[in-house]
Amino acid sequence: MAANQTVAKPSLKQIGLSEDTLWGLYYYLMKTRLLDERFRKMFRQGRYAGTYFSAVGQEACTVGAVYGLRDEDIIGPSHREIGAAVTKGIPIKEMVAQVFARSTSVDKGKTHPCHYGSRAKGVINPASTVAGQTVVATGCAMAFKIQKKDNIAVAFFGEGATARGGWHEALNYAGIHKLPILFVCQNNLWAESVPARLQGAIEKFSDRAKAYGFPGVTIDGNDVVEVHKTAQEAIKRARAGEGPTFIECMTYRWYGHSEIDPADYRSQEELDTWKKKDPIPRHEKLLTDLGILTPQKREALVEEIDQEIDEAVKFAEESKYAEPEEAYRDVYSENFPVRRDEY
Amino acid sequence: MAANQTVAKPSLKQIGLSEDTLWGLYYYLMKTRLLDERFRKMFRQGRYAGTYFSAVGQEACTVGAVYGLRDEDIIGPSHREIGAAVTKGIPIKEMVAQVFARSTSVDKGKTHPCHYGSRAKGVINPASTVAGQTVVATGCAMAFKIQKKDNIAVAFFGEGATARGGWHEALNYAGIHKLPILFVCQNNLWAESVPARLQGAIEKFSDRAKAYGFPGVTIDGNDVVEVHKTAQEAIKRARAGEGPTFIECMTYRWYGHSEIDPADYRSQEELDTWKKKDPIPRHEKLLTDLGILTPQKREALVEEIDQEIDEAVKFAEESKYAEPEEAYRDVYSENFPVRRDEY
Amino acid sequence: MKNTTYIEAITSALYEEMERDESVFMIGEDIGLYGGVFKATKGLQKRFGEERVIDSPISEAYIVGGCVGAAMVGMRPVPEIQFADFITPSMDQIIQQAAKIRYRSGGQWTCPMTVRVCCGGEVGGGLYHSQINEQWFFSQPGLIVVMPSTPYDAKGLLKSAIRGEDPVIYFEHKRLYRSVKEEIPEDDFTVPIGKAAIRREGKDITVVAYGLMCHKSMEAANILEKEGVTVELIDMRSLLPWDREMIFESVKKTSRAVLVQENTKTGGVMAEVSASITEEIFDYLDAPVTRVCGLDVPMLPFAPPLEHYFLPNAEKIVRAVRKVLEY
Amino acid sequence: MKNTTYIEAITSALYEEMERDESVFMIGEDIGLYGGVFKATKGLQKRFGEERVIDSPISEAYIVGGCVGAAMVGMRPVPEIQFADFITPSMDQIIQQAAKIRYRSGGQWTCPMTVRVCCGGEVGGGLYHSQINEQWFFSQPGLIVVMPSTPYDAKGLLKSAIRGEDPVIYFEHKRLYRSVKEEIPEDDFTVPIGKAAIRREGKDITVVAYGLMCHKSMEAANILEKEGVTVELIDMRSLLPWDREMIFESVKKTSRAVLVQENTKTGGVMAEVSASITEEIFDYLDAPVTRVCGLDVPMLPFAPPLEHYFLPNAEKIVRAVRKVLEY
Ligand SMILES: Cc1ncc(C[n+]2csc(CCOP(=O)(O)OP(=O)(O)O)c2C)c(N)n1
Ligand SMILES: Cc1ncc(C[n+]2csc(CCOP(=O)(O)OP(=O)(O)O)c2C)c(N)n1
Ligand SMILES: [Mg+2]
Ligand SMILES: [Mg+2]
Repeated sequence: MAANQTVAKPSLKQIGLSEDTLWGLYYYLMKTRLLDERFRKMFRQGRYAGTYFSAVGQEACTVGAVYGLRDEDIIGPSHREIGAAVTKGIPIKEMVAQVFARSTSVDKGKTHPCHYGSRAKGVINPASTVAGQTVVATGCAMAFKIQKKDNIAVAFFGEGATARGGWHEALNYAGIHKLPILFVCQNNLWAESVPARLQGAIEKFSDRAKAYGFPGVTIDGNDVVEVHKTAQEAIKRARAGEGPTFIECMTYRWYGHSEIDPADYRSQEELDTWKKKDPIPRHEKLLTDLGILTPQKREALVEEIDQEIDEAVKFAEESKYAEPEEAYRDVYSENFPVRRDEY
Repeated sequence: MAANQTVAKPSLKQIGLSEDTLWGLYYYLMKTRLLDERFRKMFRQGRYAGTYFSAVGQEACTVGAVYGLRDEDIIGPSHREIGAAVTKGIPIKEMVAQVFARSTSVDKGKTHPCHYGSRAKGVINPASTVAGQTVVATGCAMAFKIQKKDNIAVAFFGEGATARGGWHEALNYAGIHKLPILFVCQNNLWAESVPARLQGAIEKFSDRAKAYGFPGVTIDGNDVVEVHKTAQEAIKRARAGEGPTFIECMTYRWYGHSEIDPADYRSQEELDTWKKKDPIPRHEKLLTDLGILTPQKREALVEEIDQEIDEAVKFAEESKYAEPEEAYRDVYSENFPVRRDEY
Repeated sequence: MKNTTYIEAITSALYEEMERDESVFMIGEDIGLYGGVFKATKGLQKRFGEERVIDSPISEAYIVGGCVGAAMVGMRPVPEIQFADFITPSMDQIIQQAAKIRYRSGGQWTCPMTVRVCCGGEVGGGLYHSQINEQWFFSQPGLIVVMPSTPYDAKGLLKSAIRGEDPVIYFEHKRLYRSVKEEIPEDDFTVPIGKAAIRREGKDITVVAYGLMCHKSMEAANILEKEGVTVELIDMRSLLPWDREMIFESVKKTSRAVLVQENTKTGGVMAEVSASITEEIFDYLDAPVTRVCGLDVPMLPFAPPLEHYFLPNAEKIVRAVRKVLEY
Repeated sequence: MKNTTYIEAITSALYEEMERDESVFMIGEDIGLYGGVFKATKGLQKRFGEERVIDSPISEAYIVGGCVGAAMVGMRPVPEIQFADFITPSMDQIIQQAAKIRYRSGGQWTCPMTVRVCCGGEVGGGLYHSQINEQWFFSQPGLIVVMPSTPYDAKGLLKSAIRGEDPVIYFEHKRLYRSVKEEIPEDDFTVPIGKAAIRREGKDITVVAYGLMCHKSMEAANILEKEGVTVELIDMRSLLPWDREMIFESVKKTSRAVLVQENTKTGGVMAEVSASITEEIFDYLDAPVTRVCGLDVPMLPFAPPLEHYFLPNAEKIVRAVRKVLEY
């Protein structure tokens, strides 16, 4: 059981994750990256309206934290959580339809690109108020506790969100009641054009956890293995009723805040440094070293994902916008019809 | 200059405060206590409307922090800061007129008892939202920094207020910009009926300061000397541009949240323990030991203050309520008359 | 039947709904052991435990926002805002989350939540313990807004709200807590949301009101009756949606309307009622639809004469009715 | 005179007021080096430094609440709310602090603050980048509320706001930033708060609008002119206080009014305008005052056909005017 695996096994054991998991993480990293880059490209081609928030460079934070969650676990995302949506299992088709705001999207075009959500997959459709879903996700965790379920919630936010009052109230409450929740901060150094030092006079944002009575850690957000293992540990604690954990993932967004932001407030040097820390080649190297990945496998995977995206794009582009009447739907339950305007 | 003062001086030196200061602190402690108890009595006698928030037992926190401030320094009080108002120098007459809601009050009866304020004395008239004036006072400190003045602001709040979002935003901002402000928390263990452990999972609320990048200390809030010295140190730092300090004063309110609260959520034992820690006899003992206070002096002081209060009460009770028309005043500057209703 | 005050009606509705459905829970400041500052939740924590009757920290944003999340995963939260004045810190959660989660998710997620808001003047509360602020929610599609004026409605509307599938802002008027009392059934009953109630039939003029103002209007109607004027008094009860049909029918009959609102006049709920009457049944009107409202100053100044001056009362309503009748 | 866009007018007003008066300063998200997400504050930090053009953390409650404090001690703050959608977290500071500090202090303290709020639809912003929410502030005594529709007014009203002694909510419509342009004086000028403007004289019907809707109404008036109908178009500009006299005078003359509002219909500003017209000049009306508004659904859905359907436009206005004229 041990002798014939001496080449790869030791490292896997060291890493502490299974081959399946390592591959699963890779799969979602790739899927997130390829979808994200496709969205960017299509935005520049003018193929959909609004704007687009890319998370390229940050994939390890979301993929690592979300991989392995159950459908009933709840994600409270913000605007830069494409990776969480993908990894939690929202079908690519739904996501593309959402960005294209078509009638085939779950929200039927009502919101805004990048506001992915799915009840079936336990992802809260985001509102835009920064840290909004941190509060709501904490409420889900409160419910799980009352319901005596071992579901958990994972709230994602940027370092900028930690300056918001609602964010504080949520973490404070979660600490008092030891709620089953992970607070995952994607610290990408910038909130739009504003550097992290103007969001809080603190070295590590994870230290804020102390103010709420639960542990916080700052980790390399571009190392999907570290993120995943840290999250798994925190999830175990949460499911066991031991309360929240604050995980600050240091990372970087490669592109502008949204696609219309040239991001010229940052230095080229800073960008270059971080591009070198791309989470994907890093994980690929590990997989390659472990013998899990080969160039052929990679190619096959890219092809598979690209095809899925192609189909999804085709589906979305062939879908119509909803009829104007759709505007009147889903305001209330069927108990309350909306007052119609005359003109 | 030294030889003939050998009896008292060594202790004064040890204490590190002048005789004047120690007496001044005593004066305001007594003035606050006597006025507060008078207000309570008059409420029970039905002599004014609304309700009353007593701070008996907590006087050392406010008196100690405020004593020695300048008129131009700003106080951002909440509802339990009678001691701050008295010590900052708001005339007793004004305060009684405010509680009696008469036309001779600065607000002419518009607000609510205990919402003392004075522009001349640098005290913000409070709104009731918990932690409201913490945010506003932080803004005053922001202005002082822009104006390059060495004025400071002092925000007062209870431990319950630390759970509020606005509070977080204010402290966070103050930390980022090293504003000249003191955040003084009167931790009296209860927020109405809710114990401190349900406001935050943290041993010392002052530890929250770390989340904002400035120092916090927890001190005995019933020791006026300790409060004053701690505040003076913090004030010096603030005036010198070294940023905010969080001072948590451990204390206790003897009576209900307001006069209509029987406070039966607390144990008699807890109350008794804290009554023994009454800040006034404690300071009196010190002053007596130092030879500053005698029973005669005490009696004379009580008489002087009582007389001032008597006069103020007479003044207020003889004052009329404002004419109804007053309701229309001070909504806007004179540039904008209020739309009048017809009926 | 049981003689019940307005606040007892609320307490018993909460009690019964928590008994009926274990997904119902409450969170708010001082609602636990203390039983709420007005004792509306008295005894509930003792009966249902600390996990279902939660003393929250002073965190209105969380109180509401957390309940949105809980509602989304199967609970029926009944958060309490201690005073309507302190609903401001939770505006984001009410407007951007509760009101829109159904809409923005294309109906996937729902928010069956009842925010109890203690509100209103004539209790010597001054500027920060007398507010209502109902107009903010009234103008937000996705929310339901109700304000009962009787114990029967207080109980029946609260039950409907808790059992419903939409976020409800339930305004309870603190002046009515102990000042109104009536016999109400001991059996389970609900009051439908969206339906007004005719409190008194009349043919000369329609008076529309809600909350405390229904009682002021009733006083006015009693005075006017002695002058031979019969008032048709409508209690809106539901503000969003409001019962357009009943109000329009009544005004079609009387051709005259006076609308009474406790809150500041400009931009209030009655502006909409007036505008809608004009828009829809203009031809029936024999006189201008007229509002009697709180003054256009911050709601409301504390000193007794100022409070009195601010608020609509029977006298003011009578004056307005007379003027409209003379028109 | 200088050909100037709406956003350039705003930038130059800010620039000039900061030059004039060193107590003027700005705070908001991304307003510094970045110059604001729409570039309204471009170049200002460079000129006036980081202490007077402050990049705030994402803290709307502090942005507004801090400015209230600064205003009280001698500054004239001009905080920016990046999108009107995100004004909700600062409701407490606007309503309970800014609007009431003068009142609750008996006039001792004042709050000369101008909150710039970027607002409005027809920019593909969807549910959370299209809101206005003007009705909340319109119903709050103690606040001033303005919304310019032209570069001239954008500049003149902003200057009046900054120089005034009261808290102003200054709504700037993002759809107008670069789509309207006009010659405006290079010399200093202001536009008085509280006065509406007649954008086109007419005798058949009065159309009242503000912000983007003035332009839609003008389009409608152009269409109607070809049918021989002359519209008197009034741009409210100031919402609180609003120019009752000018609107009443016009309606007295035309006897007919259509009110156009971008936001959701129920409980909006135009409900008050309609109710007031009815109350005050009922006898002059030959037809019901009629509103053309955004739909009664959350403002506003994203997909282009839904956004279009939500918003009033020239066509809808023309239809309403025709109907009122035929009445
Ligand atoms: C309350 C609020 N204020 C402002 C905005 C506009 N806004 C959207 S994202 C963003 C920056 C967020 O920064 P961060 O939290 O660090 O997340 P990141 O974009 O870096 O992922 C801002 C200011 C908003 N959506 N909500
Ligand atoms: C935002 C808000 N929520 C609720 C209240 C009602 N309220 C007034 S004082 C208070 C408790 C305050 O506790 P703490 O901050 O500890 O101050 P203390 O009364 O103990 O001095 C509450 C809940 C309020 N004024 N504002
Ligand atoms: Mg960031
Ligand atoms: Mg306390």
